[in-house]
Amino acid sequence: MTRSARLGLSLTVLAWAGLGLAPLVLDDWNIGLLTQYVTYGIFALSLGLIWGQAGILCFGQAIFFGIGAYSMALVTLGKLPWLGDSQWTGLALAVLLPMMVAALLGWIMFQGRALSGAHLAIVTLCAAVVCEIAARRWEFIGGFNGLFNVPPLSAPNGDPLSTNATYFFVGIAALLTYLLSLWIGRSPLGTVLAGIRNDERRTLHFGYDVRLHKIFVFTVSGAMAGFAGGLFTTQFGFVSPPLVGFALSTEVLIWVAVGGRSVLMGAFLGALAVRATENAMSASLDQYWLIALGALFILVVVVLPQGLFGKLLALAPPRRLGRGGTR
Amino acid sequence: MQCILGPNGCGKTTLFNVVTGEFAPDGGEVRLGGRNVAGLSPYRISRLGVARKFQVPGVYPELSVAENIEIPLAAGAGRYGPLSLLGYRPDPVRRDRLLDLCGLAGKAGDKVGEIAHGEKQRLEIAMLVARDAELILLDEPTAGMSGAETSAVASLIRRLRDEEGKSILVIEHDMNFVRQLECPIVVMVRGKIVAEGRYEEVSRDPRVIESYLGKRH
Amino acid sequence: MHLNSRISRRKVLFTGAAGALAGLAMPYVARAAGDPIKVGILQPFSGGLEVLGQQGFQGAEMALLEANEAGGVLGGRMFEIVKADDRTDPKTAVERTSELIRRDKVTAIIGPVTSANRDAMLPTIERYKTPLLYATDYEGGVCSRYVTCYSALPAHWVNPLVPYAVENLGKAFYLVGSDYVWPQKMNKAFREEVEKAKAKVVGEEYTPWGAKDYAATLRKIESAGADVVVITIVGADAVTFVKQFAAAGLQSKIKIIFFGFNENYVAGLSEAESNGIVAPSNFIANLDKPEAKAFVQRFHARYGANAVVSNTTDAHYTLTRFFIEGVKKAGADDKEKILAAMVGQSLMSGNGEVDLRASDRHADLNVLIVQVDNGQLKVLKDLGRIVAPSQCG
Amino acid sequence: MQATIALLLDTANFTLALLLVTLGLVVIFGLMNVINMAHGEFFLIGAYVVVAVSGATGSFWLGLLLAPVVLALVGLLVEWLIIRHIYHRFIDTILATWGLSLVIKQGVVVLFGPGAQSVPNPLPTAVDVFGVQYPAYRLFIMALAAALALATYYLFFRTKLGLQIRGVIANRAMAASLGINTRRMDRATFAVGSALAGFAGAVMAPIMSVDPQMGVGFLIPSFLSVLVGGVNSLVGALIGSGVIGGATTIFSAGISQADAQILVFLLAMIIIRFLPNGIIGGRK
Amino acid sequence: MLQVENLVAGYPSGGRVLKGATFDVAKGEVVALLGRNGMGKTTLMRALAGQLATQGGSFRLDGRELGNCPSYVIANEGIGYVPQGREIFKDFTVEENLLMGVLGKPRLPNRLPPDIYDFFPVLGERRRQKAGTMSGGQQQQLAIMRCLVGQPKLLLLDEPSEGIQPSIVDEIGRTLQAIARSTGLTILVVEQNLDFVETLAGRALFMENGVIADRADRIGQLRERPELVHRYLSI
Repeated sequence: MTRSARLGLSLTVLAWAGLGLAPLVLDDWNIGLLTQYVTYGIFALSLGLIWGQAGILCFGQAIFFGIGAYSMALVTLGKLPWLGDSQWTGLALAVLLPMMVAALLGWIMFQGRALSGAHLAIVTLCAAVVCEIAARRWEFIGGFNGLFNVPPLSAPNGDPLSTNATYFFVGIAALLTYLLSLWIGRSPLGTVLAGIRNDERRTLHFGYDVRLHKIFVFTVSGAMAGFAGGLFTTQFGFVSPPLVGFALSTEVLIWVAVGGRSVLMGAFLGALAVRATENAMSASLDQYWLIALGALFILVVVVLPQGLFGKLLALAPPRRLGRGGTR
Repeated sequence: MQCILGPNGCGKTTLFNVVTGEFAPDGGEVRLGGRNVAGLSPYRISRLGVARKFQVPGVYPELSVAENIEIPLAAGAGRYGPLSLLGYRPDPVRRDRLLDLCGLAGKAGDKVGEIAHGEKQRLEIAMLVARDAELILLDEPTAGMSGAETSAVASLIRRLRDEEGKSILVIEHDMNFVRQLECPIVVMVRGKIVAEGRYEEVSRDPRVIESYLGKRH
Repeated sequence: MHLNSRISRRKVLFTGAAGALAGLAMPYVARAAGDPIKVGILQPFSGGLEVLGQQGFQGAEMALLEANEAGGVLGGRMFEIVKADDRTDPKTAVERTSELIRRDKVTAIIGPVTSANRDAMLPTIERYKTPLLYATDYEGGVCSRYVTCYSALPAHWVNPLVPYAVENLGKAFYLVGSDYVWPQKMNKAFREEVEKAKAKVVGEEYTPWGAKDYAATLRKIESAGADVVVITIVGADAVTFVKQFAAAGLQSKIKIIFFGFNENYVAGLSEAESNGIVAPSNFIANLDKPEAKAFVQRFHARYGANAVVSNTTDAHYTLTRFFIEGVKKAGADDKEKILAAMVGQSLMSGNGEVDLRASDRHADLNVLIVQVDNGQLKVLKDLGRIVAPSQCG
Repeated sequence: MQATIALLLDTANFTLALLLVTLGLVVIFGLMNVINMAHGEFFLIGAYVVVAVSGATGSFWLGLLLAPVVLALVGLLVEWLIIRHIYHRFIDTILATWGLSLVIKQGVVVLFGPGAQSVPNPLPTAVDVFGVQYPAYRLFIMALAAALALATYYLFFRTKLGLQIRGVIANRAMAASLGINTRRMDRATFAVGSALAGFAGAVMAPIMSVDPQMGVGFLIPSFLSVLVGGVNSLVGALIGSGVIGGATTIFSAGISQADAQILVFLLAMIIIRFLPNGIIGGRK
Repeated sequence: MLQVENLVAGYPSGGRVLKGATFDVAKGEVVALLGRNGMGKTTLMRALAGQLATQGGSFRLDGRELGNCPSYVIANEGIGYVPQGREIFKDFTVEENLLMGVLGKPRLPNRLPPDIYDFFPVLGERRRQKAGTMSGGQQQQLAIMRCLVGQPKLLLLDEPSEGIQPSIVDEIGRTLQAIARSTGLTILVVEQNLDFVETLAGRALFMENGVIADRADRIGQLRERPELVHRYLSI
């Protein structure tokens, strides 16, 4: 293992250990905040998977996040009586529904002559705008103001989980999502996706149904984003149309780009870092904070195309692909 | 094994593009094992056992040598969809043999964009072998290689034919290399076949010489 | 100096010149009287509604600073203001709410502007049992122990305005609004009142957010034979609409009723474009009443003669004063006690005496019908106190 | 009859207004392959130049003339500071210009305040067009947009500078090997694109709300116009603006404008999905 | 006139194709550069034209160091480049293509000289036609003229006969020879067609593996020493 790969591995482990030990040093309020950031981190992972791994730049990732959030809200508020109102059902729907929508959208976009580049970006962006408008006008899901009073995550007996318990629940969910993405990325499937990102035509000529692979990873990503959306709703207690819209789609793109799209952990930590910076700046710089944020962002993009953590957190290739082979 | 010889721009690469499904032909058929495959998409044709080498080496520059090899190795599993790839474990012995074959055994972890041009060409041939195809199409496999390297590639290709029993179609304009392949040759000029036969016969054909060297030779 | 030592990164204790003097004069009193009472002002300071956010903030801030300058409450305790920006975005609003309550431990939150943000904040507000003071006009229907509204409801503005409009402006109305809930509720109420008044609605239409071209809509308004166009488009889109309405030469044929029009819109329109717009309002800056003049004068003394005073400023100021009086009456900074004490009172607003009902925590407001005349809002008719139906149940 | 003429005028009007905004985008996105998310903010600066100049001198027309000049300078600055570092990083152009749009928008808030500014209509009369009363200023915009489109066409297809710019776009390396200073052409192209955006902002200022958010609403329709018509082509931009502007106006004549918007977006997505090269590119 | 010393160049990703080429070309000379595909000929041409960054060594034109100059500077110093595959502007008319050859040169008037179509009359006939619609041979003529209107001191020609009818190859060869004789133009040409080389060039250099491996100081040696041709061209 090279030095940089060792550094990447230790920093990744350190980051998770740090997250695990956070309740020892942080107070109740900060843990609540961290829980929110970690939820956004799961969302960022979902984009990191398709963008960093398969090269699909989706400008409408919030569609899946929002559908997940709405699913959770509708179930736990008892608006879908035939499904009951259990949070587990809610989470299951928050994963399944966005997954199906992603599969459908992926099928539309990638079949035949697939959309890519600017076209894919603008079409997904438009899809997000259309979904947001549709959500605003659909009374059943709360219309413009959305739905509120979504119950927080609760223990089986109905009591809301404590701040720390919620944190660990969300944190473990994030860890599992991360491990799932990591598993996909480091399996031969990940190699093939990287191949598609790198040279779609070559991969096609090796006999891969490129379209199917893209739809598959898009679907997995949709499910992850929806899962993040479901967890989000339990913490924030509401859903409303901006959650499926253009603004949030752009935000997640920014998190991933700043964190580093080529490395999953970079995308995850990007969400935490950007949200935290925004909060700090918005508090201390008054009306100049947006200017500072914009400038900082330009700087990262121009000077660090790999993102803040792209280089730092790069892991060694899986053992089977290691330097010098297996012997 | 068959070799198609012809000067640059005579339609060799276009022929490959039609055979592998890159373009649909304007007319005529492409038969593979008796089945007309013209107009099928490239991945379907590839699954029928056709593998193709590109003229500009069709390797993945951002990936490592090992990853480059893994993609064609896993293609057999990949035909059952993405999920089957998740659990797929490539045979390490076979992989190492392929790396040896292309002479990149020590460079498994190197990024392909940064290895030498000749190494990329050899890597791509090894990738075709990894793909386990019946019919291998090689588009100028020695472009950019020195004399010694060319001979090595020629013997590698002969081995594929003799030991592994592959059908091989080579596009080349380098007469010297073609001679080393010891195979039947057709010569294409401007999209049409002008001569065919063994190297010795073809190389004496006046039309071939004209197309290659200009008419006064 | 001791005041500054309490100001952490974002907790800014605002004191005017007079406040500083008062503070210096009795530092020991303040310290002895205990910690300041923290109040969060959560407004949009970015994201598109900065104008309203700024005015809402100034209104609330002025009320709190005046209380501090008058020696504080509960035996000299000062109010400490925590300013927070909801960026006109619901999830940010919730994050800020949670921050204000859990980290800054505020006693109450004043804000936000949009209904969407208010609804999004509601679960957090109720979960942590913290009073929310909401002072923007909205569509009605909020009924929560923790939310107190100083808001013009459809019943405040639509019901008294329609008879006046039918009598003075015309009998055929075209309703055009932004594509969301407040215009829809306003227009629903408007339709009902128009039917009662034996006039008719000749068209109703919703336009998308950020629309830049209203030619097709203007054409429909003209061809529908409308006498009056009723605007519930909000923000910048409304300015665009009125500009294009004027450019199309429709002003001479069709009158404008503009719900939510206030002094802020005047700057975005030329005098020719805004002339003749009729709107209901609870307060205007050049209202000819002593309480209004005094309020505007104090406001200008504090924020400069050019600062815009609007309905929003007055609403936030008055509602904050209800809260301050509530604290005094409760005799403690206990949230539940304050909640109980602040309702059921009457206070003098910028426009007459106002009642805050205990039943549904909404205010009975005084309503004016105003018209724009050479870039100035003028009162056409003072309708006095309007009692809206209860918003609970 | 009158209704038809009115509808035609309205359609032509929105199409040309959209074309006016799209022109700058076509130059920067279509020709240089830079997705400029700050295009709306260039538009915004153009409008505020009019606010500032007409505030200082009382002349709207002077502001109209100065806006493209100011924006050309802004374009040069932005190109030098940001864009030239990321020409070959297509995705990064989206991200960096998004950051830029934040900076500009908030910069305007800091300088001019968040509220709307008034730019009085310089031609506040209506003119009779085949029996339809039509606002004079809208006719002015239509004429100007048409003239500007022609001028842009002329610049790119009939002048030697245009030839060089097109040459650089078609084959950068070859153009450089013929002695053309490609860096200078990049700068010129970006400046022209920015100036067009600023001019559009200045022209539109009298008939729309001039506030820091004013550029946002145009971003999506103008990107759609470029993609629907066909990237890389001024004629494509005209067709794209025609489809988006025409569909918006015609749908709005029958149904609520908010419903029309959804239909237009869906229509555009379908066109882009099935004709990735745009209407002009056909189904290659 | 052109001095190339130990020139090293290759792909931007770092692979080296040119591994230290050294040679000189004198004023008025026509030199052929021969070698099999992939030996670095085109890389050398592109490096001399400034389209690839040099990674080592240097090259000078009339004593001025041009290594790592941007290609438009190199073009303005007098190196004209006709690349392999011609790279004409397909959507431009013939006339516009030719104009592109002068517009970038500040020292030339930015219009076409009146006698421009004398060399290849077919271009004059088709001056308003889109260049992409012409045959390969005509496109090659256009590419050469586009370069020549810029009045280069040194012309780099990469595979001018590739994919072109023999009759037109002859015409191009004769015309270039006439231009070289009458104007003293210096030419460095990469070519596989030995006939063409013999028509045009005075001497030849052989490339193998990124270096100049051998030379034929008179073009006649190509016939006298068949082993050279055999070894370096595999024929």
